[in-house]
Amino acid sequence: MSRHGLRLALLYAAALLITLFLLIPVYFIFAASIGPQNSVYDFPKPLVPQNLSFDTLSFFLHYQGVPEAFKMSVEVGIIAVAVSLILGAPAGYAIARYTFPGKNVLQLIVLATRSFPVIILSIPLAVTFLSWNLYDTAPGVGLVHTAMGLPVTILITAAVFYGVPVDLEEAATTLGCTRIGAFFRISLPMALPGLAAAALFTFVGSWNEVFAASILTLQNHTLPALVLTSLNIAPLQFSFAAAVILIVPSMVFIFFIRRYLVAGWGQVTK
Amino acid sequence: MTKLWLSRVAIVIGVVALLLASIPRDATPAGADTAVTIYSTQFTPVDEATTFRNVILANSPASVSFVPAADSSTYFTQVESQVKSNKVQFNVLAGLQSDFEPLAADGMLQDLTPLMNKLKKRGFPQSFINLSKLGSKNKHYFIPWITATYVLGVNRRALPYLPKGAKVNKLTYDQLVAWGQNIKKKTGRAMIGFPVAGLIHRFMQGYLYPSYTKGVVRTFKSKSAVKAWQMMKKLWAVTNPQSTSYSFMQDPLLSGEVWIAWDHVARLINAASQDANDMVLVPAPRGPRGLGYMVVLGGLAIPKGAANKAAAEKVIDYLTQNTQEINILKRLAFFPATRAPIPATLDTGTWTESLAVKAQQNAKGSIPALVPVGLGAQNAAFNKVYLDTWNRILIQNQPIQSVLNDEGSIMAGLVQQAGAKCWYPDKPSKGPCPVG
Amino acid sequence: MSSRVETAGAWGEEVTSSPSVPSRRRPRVEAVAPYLLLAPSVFFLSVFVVWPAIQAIHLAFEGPNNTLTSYNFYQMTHEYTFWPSVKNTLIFMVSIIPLEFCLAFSMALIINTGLRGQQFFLYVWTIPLAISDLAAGIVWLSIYTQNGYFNSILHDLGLSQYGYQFLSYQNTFSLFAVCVVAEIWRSTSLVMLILLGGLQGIPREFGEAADVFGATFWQRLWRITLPLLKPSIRVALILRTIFAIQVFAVILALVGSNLPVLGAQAYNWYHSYQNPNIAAAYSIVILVLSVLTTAFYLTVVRNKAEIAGATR
Amino acid sequence: MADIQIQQIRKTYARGQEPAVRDVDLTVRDGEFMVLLGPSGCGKTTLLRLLAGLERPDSGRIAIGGTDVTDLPPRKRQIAMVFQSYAIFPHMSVFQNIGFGLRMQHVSRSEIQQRVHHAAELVQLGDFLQRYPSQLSGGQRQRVAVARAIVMQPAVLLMDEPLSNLDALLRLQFRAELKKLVAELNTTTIYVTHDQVEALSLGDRIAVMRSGSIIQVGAPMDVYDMPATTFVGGFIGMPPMNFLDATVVSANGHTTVDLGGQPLDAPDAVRDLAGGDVTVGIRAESIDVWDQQEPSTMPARIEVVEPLGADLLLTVSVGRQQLKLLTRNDFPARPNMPISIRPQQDKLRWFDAAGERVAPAG
Repeated sequence: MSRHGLRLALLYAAALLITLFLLIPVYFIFAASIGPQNSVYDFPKPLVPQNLSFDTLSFFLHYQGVPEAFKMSVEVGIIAVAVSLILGAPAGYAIARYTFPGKNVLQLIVLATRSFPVIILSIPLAVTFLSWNLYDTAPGVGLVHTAMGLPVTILITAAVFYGVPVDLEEAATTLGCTRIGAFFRISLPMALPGLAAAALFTFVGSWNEVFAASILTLQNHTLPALVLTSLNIAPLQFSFAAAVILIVPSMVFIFFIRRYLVAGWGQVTK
Repeated sequence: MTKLWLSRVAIVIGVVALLLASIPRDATPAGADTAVTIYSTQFTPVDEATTFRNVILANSPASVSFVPAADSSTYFTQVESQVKSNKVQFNVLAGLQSDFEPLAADGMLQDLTPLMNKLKKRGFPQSFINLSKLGSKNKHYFIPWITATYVLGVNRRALPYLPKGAKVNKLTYDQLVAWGQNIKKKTGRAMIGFPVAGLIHRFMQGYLYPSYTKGVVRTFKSKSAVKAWQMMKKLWAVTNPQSTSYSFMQDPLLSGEVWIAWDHVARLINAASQDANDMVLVPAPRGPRGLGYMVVLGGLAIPKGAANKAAAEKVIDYLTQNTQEINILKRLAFFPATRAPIPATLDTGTWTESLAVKAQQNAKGSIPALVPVGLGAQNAAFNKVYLDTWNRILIQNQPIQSVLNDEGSIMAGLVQQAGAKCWYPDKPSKGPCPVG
Repeated sequence: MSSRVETAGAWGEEVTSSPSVPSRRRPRVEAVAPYLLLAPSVFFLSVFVVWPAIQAIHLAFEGPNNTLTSYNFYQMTHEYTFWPSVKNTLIFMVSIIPLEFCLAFSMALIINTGLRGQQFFLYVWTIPLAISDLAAGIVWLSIYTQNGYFNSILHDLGLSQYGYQFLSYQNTFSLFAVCVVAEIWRSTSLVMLILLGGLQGIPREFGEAADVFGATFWQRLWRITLPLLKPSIRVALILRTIFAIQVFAVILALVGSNLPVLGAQAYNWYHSYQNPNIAAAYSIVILVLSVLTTAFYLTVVRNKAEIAGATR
Repeated sequence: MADIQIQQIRKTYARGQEPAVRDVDLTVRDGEFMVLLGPSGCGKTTLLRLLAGLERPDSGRIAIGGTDVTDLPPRKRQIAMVFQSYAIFPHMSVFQNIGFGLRMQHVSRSEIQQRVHHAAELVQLGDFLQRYPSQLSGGQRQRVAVARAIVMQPAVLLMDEPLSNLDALLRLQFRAELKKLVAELNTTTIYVTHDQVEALSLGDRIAVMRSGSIIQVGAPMDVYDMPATTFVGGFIGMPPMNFLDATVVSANGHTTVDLGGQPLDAPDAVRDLAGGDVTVGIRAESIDVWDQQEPSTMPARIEVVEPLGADLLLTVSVGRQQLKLLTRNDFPARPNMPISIRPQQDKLRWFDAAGERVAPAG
């Protein structure tokens, strides 16, 4: 084999190895959750599930509190997406389109808030939310998830608007648009796929977040919060099914936004 | 390009729609007027809650939603904040006598004396009726409902290794240690289990301490307590180290990770029922001062300011009927707090359980310990003291006496703050129970 | 920051950039426009990030009846799990970051070679990004629990009859190893994405130029790629470290309290022991650690060019 | 259709920076094709953007068709612009792109149909109206950009290097098409380019810019023939004008310069520079050349021979100076060959030390 061929083979071998490392655990959790309920006690476990059964998954999905938590998670996610887009898209646009004094500092601050430990924020917010009547509600958790998602939304939307050339907006203004009109007719439609990606990313983040969600809710848990608080009182198969239900939607979403993820995070470091 | 983008949007919207559609609808539609919400510290594990909803509540006179509480402290703060802010969402409270006690002390519970008089024909034992007064003179704050205790679950495969002269129905702690050592010597495996991530504090509060010291708070750092912990260290050496992550013992019993395990009967019953041929339930071991065991009395109460009192009372009436009491026994392994006739045809698991429970109660020198009383919001912190003591002595190998002194002073602070008087088997106290 | 940057925007393919257009001054209304556009976000982040942070500090020092006290910290540091949890958190962080970086960097380099199936690999390799720390913990629990898949494989290979107790508290090393593997599995994707974003920003000509001058792969990596990648590396390091300090759900799901860490302690104090003050005290410890490590990275991982730029 | 008057326009982008456009005056006649020519960074694009209203001047006024538009936004200036990047909206079809401006003006649907089709025909895009930009070639996109501008029937058509992103052949073809199209429309047009060939071939007049100022405005051949400065001479023409340094010698009422052996008569205007330095400019095609000694010529030596097809481009040295000259391709040139050259006297352009032309007077 030529030297080049050898190198290529090594490259693929490495890629395959990493792929297996990342995929096999996902396979196992699926395998663990599609057996009958008491197969969780089997040892040794068959590596290929023997009796296909959706008992475990359906038990989880119909367990009281799960449908509500599911709904809560979706509500929280939608609130987080809506608010962070409404607030973040204009900010991203400003960063992409304008040069203004203090821009770098502002960007740095926005990024810094992203790296602020959510653990620190949740506890005082729980206390505050009690007095604002936001404790244990979807808007309460949604707003905290917004705070976590907003910086990334701003960065991704900024990257998206960088990708829409200024010329296009200017062309529109020479063709009879106002500046605001040019934004809505030209930049916004072109940025939509990117904005959708930012929205999905925020949704996935919110869907997965567990610390704030469990601190800020008591009865109206989101799905991960419910699973976390049930860890000690639920049988293993309940947790396994929960993991599968948690993983599936975000896997689908990530598929659609992976291209923007690279662009967005590339932008972060500029 | 536009088409591609449109199809992507379509797929994403499709997935979202599927997600939303796949949300299972609530089985019981909430009828606004007659709906009753039960808030409970019991039947909180996922399996038990499911059975409770699907079986016990199947024929209830009102549509009932059952809300399990995370733990006793949450329960207390939640009820208290609701009653105080006059936004009571719960119609019925299900809990242990110890859960109701601080609520009653703060005036959060309704007086259920009329209901109690109406339901007296259920035949509650007098001792339970007295307990329902929660220290008041003639008010009954809850209706006795269920009782339960903790026993040992034993896999028959462990029986051949019993030390000479030991009977599985009449074990002492030393024999348990010897048994574990014997198994470890012969099989190389540590097959005793404790729910250290579960109800282990009840083991210390109701079993270890009463059996060795005939006390819980007053004897916390006593010499006999040190002896108890010395025994525990030996026992721990033959205990499956995975115990630190067990919250229920039926899972490891069923999977064969452990052979001998202490837990709440409700958390052993699945093992006993599913594996009836291999599994027996036996009384807890006895110590130098007797056989300490804990009986928990569960009852039903109504918080002040609760809407729909009539429906709530109907639900309480329903839940204390014989059918439901026996169903709870059969399916959830809690015993009736009434004179409900126990049928001869219980399944093997429940049957061995009832034998074990009876044997435990009737044992000579048995010490029926109470669930800690009067700690209110300090309940979690009080239990944490025991848990920390366990971890420090057994897992971190810290010197017993100094750990007990350390944790004892924390406990003294908590008891002081809560103003809790001593409870059985500690001798009564006038003020807060002294830590000794 | 340059005023226009080419990115893989939605229409990247047909957009050709005009020569750099200098920043444009606009009439007065437009001069305040960017501030107006940014104001809502800044306000929101102040309310939900800055203010709670201040609150957290207050909460950590709050005694009964609104007094100020350091008793919460006394109680926290005297808890027997405090120092172990600090130690565990730090060991966790220190063991994860180098491993994860090498893996993520290799992954980014592999993707960046543009090998066939690149899209497939990129998707699979970003899947863990979609997986929450909680779910990741449960996923690995199914593998490492005593009758889990790993032991099943060992059993099938005849290496163990009953399986090993990887999650036992006695086996500190395997406890750590299991958690580290799970966390690396979950979070390497993020680091890879950041590095890949940075790699794609490096013009290929630099590498090609180095090739022409006869640089080996390693020389090229060391002298061209890594220095140019410093900004990305720094962002990745900071984010990753801060997330590592906050680690909690993976560990709770996987090993419970066998491995106390700061994040889980804060959670337990708030949730199980109902004491927000001590929970806040724990969160302050997390904050201090985060700030310290960030400052460390900012001073250590620096570009010469940036230092020159700072004095400009 | 309209004329344009630019008065004392100044534009500085950032405080402390050199102005991008400094106090420029320019008048463009109605229907005229005016080319702004200059190297990159000379301010020509900025001037165009000021005209379009995309930038606001620091000072000065701009009037289009007699109306002061200085404070008007782009959409109210009756202009249309073709961008260097074309700025075609990628999410709209060709038809929607061309019709965008008309739609903004609420022109009726049927009229849009008719005008878009007409404009598309003019740029030969009739068959592509339903396509999207990503399905078009570079040249086709350029045509869309032009059609989108002319369909507006603007008073002024602004073009920012519209041909610079095309390859050489297409550029040549488009140049001619564009010239024909604009001539037919007879719209006042401002065209920015850095390519002097484009400027010469397209413009009715050329305004040459440098460092934010206009140096010379004139008809293409005038600017070519009579550059106002050495910069203009060097920037326009391929090859650029030759510049030879010389010292002015005045004796016997005769002013001459010595360019290497052969004194040249200098015009009167140069006399004032006696004893000083002067730069003599001469176009490559205005130098006669012999392969043997000739009377009253300068001796020179060939250094490089570059055949250009119809002509030969020779780089020759005269004394210590170099110059480039064009000769017919049958000239027997070889490197190092001694030759004789003589600049055509009437084609000599004289510049002072600052590079300003002193003779002949414009």
